[in-house]
Parts: sequence; structure tokens; C-alpha cells
Amino acid sequence: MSDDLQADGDETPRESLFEAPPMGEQERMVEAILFASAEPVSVRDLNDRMPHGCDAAEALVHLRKRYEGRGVQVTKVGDAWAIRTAGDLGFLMQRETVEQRKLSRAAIETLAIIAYHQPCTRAEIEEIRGVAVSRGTIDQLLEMEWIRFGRRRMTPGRPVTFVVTQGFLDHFGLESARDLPGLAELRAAGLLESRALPSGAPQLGEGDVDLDEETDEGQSELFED
Amino acid sequence: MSDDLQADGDETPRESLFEAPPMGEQERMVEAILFASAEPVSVRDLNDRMPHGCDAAEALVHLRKRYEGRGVQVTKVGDAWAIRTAGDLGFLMQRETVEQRKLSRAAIETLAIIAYHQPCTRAEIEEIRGVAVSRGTIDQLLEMEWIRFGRRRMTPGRPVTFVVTQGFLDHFGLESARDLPGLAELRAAGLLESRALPSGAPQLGEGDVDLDEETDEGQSELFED
Amino acid sequence: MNDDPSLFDQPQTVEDRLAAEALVVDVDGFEGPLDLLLNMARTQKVDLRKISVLELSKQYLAFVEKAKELRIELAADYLVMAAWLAFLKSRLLLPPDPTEEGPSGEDLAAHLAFQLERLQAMRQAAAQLMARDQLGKDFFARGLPEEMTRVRKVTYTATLIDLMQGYARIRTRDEFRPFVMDRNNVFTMEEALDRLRGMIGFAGQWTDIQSYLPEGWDGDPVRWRSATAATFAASLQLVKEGHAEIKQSDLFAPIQMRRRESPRE
Repeated sequence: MSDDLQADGDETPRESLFEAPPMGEQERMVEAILFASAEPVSVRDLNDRMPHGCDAAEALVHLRKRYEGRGVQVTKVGDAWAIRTAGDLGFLMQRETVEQRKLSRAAIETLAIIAYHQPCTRAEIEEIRGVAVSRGTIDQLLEMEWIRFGRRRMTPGRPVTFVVTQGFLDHFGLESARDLPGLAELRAAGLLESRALPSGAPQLGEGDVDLDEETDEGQSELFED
Repeated sequence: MSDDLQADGDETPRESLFEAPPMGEQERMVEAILFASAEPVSVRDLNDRMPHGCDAAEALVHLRKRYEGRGVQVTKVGDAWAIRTAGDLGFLMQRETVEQRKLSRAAIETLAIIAYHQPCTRAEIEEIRGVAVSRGTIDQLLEMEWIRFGRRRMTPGRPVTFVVTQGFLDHFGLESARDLPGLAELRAAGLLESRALPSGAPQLGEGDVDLDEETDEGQSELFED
Repeated sequence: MNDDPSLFDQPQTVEDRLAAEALVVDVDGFEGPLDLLLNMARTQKVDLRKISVLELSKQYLAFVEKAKELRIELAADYLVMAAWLAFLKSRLLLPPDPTEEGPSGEDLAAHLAFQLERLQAMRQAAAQLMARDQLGKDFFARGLPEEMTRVRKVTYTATLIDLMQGYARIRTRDEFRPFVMDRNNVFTMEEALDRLRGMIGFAGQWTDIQSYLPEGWDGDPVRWRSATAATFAASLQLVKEGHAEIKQSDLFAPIQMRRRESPRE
């Protein structure tokens, strides 16, 4: 599967100011570090841990190819990397299966809204769901480390925003928030736009009302983090 | 490095009474199980977890070969198997934080005495400093390779002597220890502040005694270690 | 608003009616009025984009009526929505009043349709998300992560200046040390002066200043040196003050001192 890699992987002498180890060695190092960690490791951390002059990003390209089709996979999680078992082998892992926390419908929808609309204020979540978001729902998602606070919106009241985390991406096997299922279609259908509410329409939920002005900004900021 | 494995690894068709998955698949399974398991897994457990008719022992042989020379190794732990970091990459599992500190005053003084008086016994150092020299101080200087053992003194007890090393000379940019400036030069260089004696204080010893402003500090330090 | 006869003339199947009744009874099962509207919209069995908002409004208002009949308490949100839908319905039914400001009935209806479609889309997205392979359920992280050991390595540095200052410090301290440390072995000039002042009155003859050394200071060389130096310095002081005379007959000869008979001016 990776015969072509062997050639340039192991022996190619690389010119470097710092006499970095050969790429084959760097690949081994990345392999060892990713195997050792249960959490995704950023390219920056990889480079920090490897000897001076190493190029973890390049080593990762080789390593990822090497594990294509294998029982474990080199997966990208945001700007970090992790090794995870292949999805089709989950059936072997009953013993490792962790009890998934049961999420309420409200929590699942809130999570989806944040993921697809991030950064997203509480008022926006309430506007979309047409009902107040309970504190417990947000707290639960924060506690699971699937969402975190984003930047405050620069609108009156400076409301906080929520964005999804690396842990969220890791949990759902997403390389980035851009890879959310159906994202492109939803956007094309205009369903991710925050449309101005015609005056007189009922404002449901009781959130800090900051709906109208922020909409444009909200879009440009989308998926920035 | 494992080109020879590619051939038999993935595709070899195997005859089995139970229509076991191909060996390549079995290898993937063993790989995933060993990876995800929190403990080493025995061949028996592997077979229990894999579909009927699988031969974990054989899959292990292939898998083990596949990981030969890689950053992680399939290793036997007791009668079970686990994936572990390759021995030569253990250094990657240590996060080394380098902290630069100034050498302690005791160490600097000890070093200075050795440099000015080498070869110099511990007793001589203590006599000059006026306080006992702790073992740690000498050890530290030895470990830094700024001093080393010189010839033993041909006096009763044959005490060891210390001399400064080439590393010391390199660090301080000296051709030899003889290049160290004398007291007069130190004074000329402003490193020794000449100060009028407090009136009435007796002037003992040689004429060129200078009481620099550090005296008080020096006194209190006498009882430091 | 209930005087609209069409509300009851709707061509609804029995199934739909039952469903509508079930909605009322099951009001707790809805996540707010928008959710309820979305459920009602499904009974229209059309694409949400083509939904009849007028129809939906009527259906919702009927629901609220029914709830009242059944004495089911509805949350405020549901009533706010009912009021708004009643307003929307009237806008949609009445010909537009050109003098009236604000959005038209069609605009409001379009927005409601958009809200429903968006909620529906988010529901689907949430379902798709949860249907994905999940960590710890379908794919797994390393079960036996290796601990990163933290090794703190301390390197020490010193400069040549540090070294020289250190050396200078010791040398100067060494010479200064007796002042504090060896007080027992130091005879100060003040002490010598006091002693000489008391004794000089009796010294009419030339006397070796050695004889003025205090008792016990002539044995140990260190003490002897200190006492001699202090006594000598004190004698010079007495000469300077005009109380004594001092002489030395030869190099290294004993230094002699006697009282000055007539103090100098």
C-alpha cells in the first residue's frame, strides 16, 4: 500500500540547517507520539516534542498514507491529529465501549445549531428553536467539552457566543466544522442565514435579544475558529 | 522496510471451515483491539473477541512483522500482547523543560577558588571560603564538567584535588586558568570597589586590603551553608 | 377569530383529526410552539416551502381552542404564538391596506415558513450528526495511553564576571574576617589606647611598649600580633596628642615610650 512511500520515506537525505533526522525516522516519531496519546496532538506539539528541524506535517502525510486501510487510522481533528480505530471495527470493541451520556432532544438540537451556526449566541439558538434554552442544556454541553465560549459579539450587550470544540470534532470523527454533514446544502438553501425578522413577529424564548444587527457579522465570522 | 509483508499481509486467501475473514482483515482486527484495549490482550481473548474461525495467533505474527522497525511495536507482556512505543523513541515520551538558572553563590565561589588555586583540595577550598563546602556543590560542578579531579596531593591522607576543565575554559572564554585576572586587575576593572575603611577599624594583614561594599552581605552568607 | 367557518370545514381525514387531538393532549411533548407548528405542518404533507401558512395558522388556533376546551394550561409561548398567528391570519385574509406600515402578510408568512424550514433542517442535521460514528462507541482512542513524563532539566550558567566577583568577594571577606569572627583574638586600638592612657602617667622611664601588652596576649602569636599592633598604634596616637614620646634606637630594636613631662603646645 505504501511501497512508493518507502523509497522517499526512509533513505532520502534531507538538507536541513539542523540536521533533522531522516523523514522515515520522523514518521516513526510521529507514529510513536500519536499512538501514545489518547487525545489529538497538534502539529505544533508534535514539532515541539520532536528533535529540532523536524517537519511533523510532512511526516504526517506519509504516516496517514501508511495507515490507509489498516485497523487503526491516522485522523485529523481540527488542527490536531490522532490515531483511532477504523470505524468498521467498532463491533469488536464492546468491552471498550463507554456508556454514552444520554442527551436530551433539546441538547442535541442545541448542539447541532451551535455546530452549524457557530459562533452562535443563546438568543440565536432560541430564535431557531422557538423556545427558551435552559441553562442546564448549555451547561451540559459545556461540561462535556463539546462546546466552549467563543468571542463576544460586538453588538449591544456584547452577548457571549458558543462554538464547538476539538473534543466535539474528535467525538464525531470530523476533520473540521466544515465537514459537518449537509453543511454545503444547508448553506446553499439559505438555511444558515440569520434572516431579519419582520417587525411584529413574535420573539420566542426569553434570550438576550440581539437578533437583528448582528446577523451579517455572524455570517462572516462563521467557522472562523 | 516491510515490503515483503505486503504480499502475504492483505490478500492471502485462507481456507477455513468457518469462513473466517481473510488474514488481512484479521490482522486489522488484532491491530484495532490491541490499540483500543486498556490492558494487554491474550491470544485467547483476541480469539474470543474476533469472529468465529479467526486465528489471532497467526494474525499477530503478521502484525508483529508489519510493525518491525516502526515507531511502535507489538510486544508480548506476560502471555498477552500490547502495542508499545519503540524503545529507542522513549525520549519522545518525556517532556523536557529546560530551565536556566544562575549558579548559586556557593558554587561560583567554589569554582572561582578552584580556578585561581588549582589544583586545590576540598580542605583548601574550605579554608579559603571560611565555610564548609557541601558535597552537592562539588558534585554539581563535576556534573557540569567545569571541574574534574586532578592528581592526589602527596600529603597525609592523599586528598584529591580539583582542577578546572577545558569545558570551563571554553565557557568562560579563557585560554588557560592563568589568564584569570588577579586582585589588582579586578580592582582596576572596577570589580572590586575600593572604599575608605571605617575610621578606627584596625587595618590588619597586608596593606592592600579593600573592604568592598559586600562585606555585610558576605558576613551573613558565612552561615548560609 | 373563531367565526371563520372554514376552520371547521377543513377537508381533514379522520386520521388527521385524531392526530390533531393527540397533539393537544400531548402538549408537554413539544419543544415550544414552533415545534408544534412543525408537527402540524407535516399533516399538510407538502414540502415546507409550499406550505400554506394560512392553513397552518388556522390549525394552530384550533389547537389552542381545543386546549381551552379541555382545560389544558398552555405555556405563555403558545399563547403569544396564537395571538401572532391570529394577526397574521387577518393580514393574509384582508386586502392589504396601503396606508398601513410594516411588513405585508406575505412577508410575515414567508418568514414563518423559513423558520419552520430552518428548524426542520436543524433537526435533520442533528439526526445526521448523531448517526455518525462516535468516539467510544464506533471508533476508539488508544486504550493504554502512555504517560508523558515531565522531566525538568535545569542548566546552570555563570559568567566570567560572576566568577571574578565571587573570587574578589572571598578574598576581601577573608581579610576582613577577623574583625568579626576573631573578636577574641583582636585587641583593638581603642582598648590599647584606654590601657595606655591609664598607664602612661607612671612611665617616667623609657619602657619597651611590649611591656604594655595586656596579660594573656603575649603567648599566642595571633593575639600577640594584634595586641602589639594596637598598642603601637595607640602609642602613636598618644605621641600625636602630646602625652608621650617614642623612640627606636635601631632597626628592629625594641620600641620604647615614656611620659612627656611637659606637654607640647
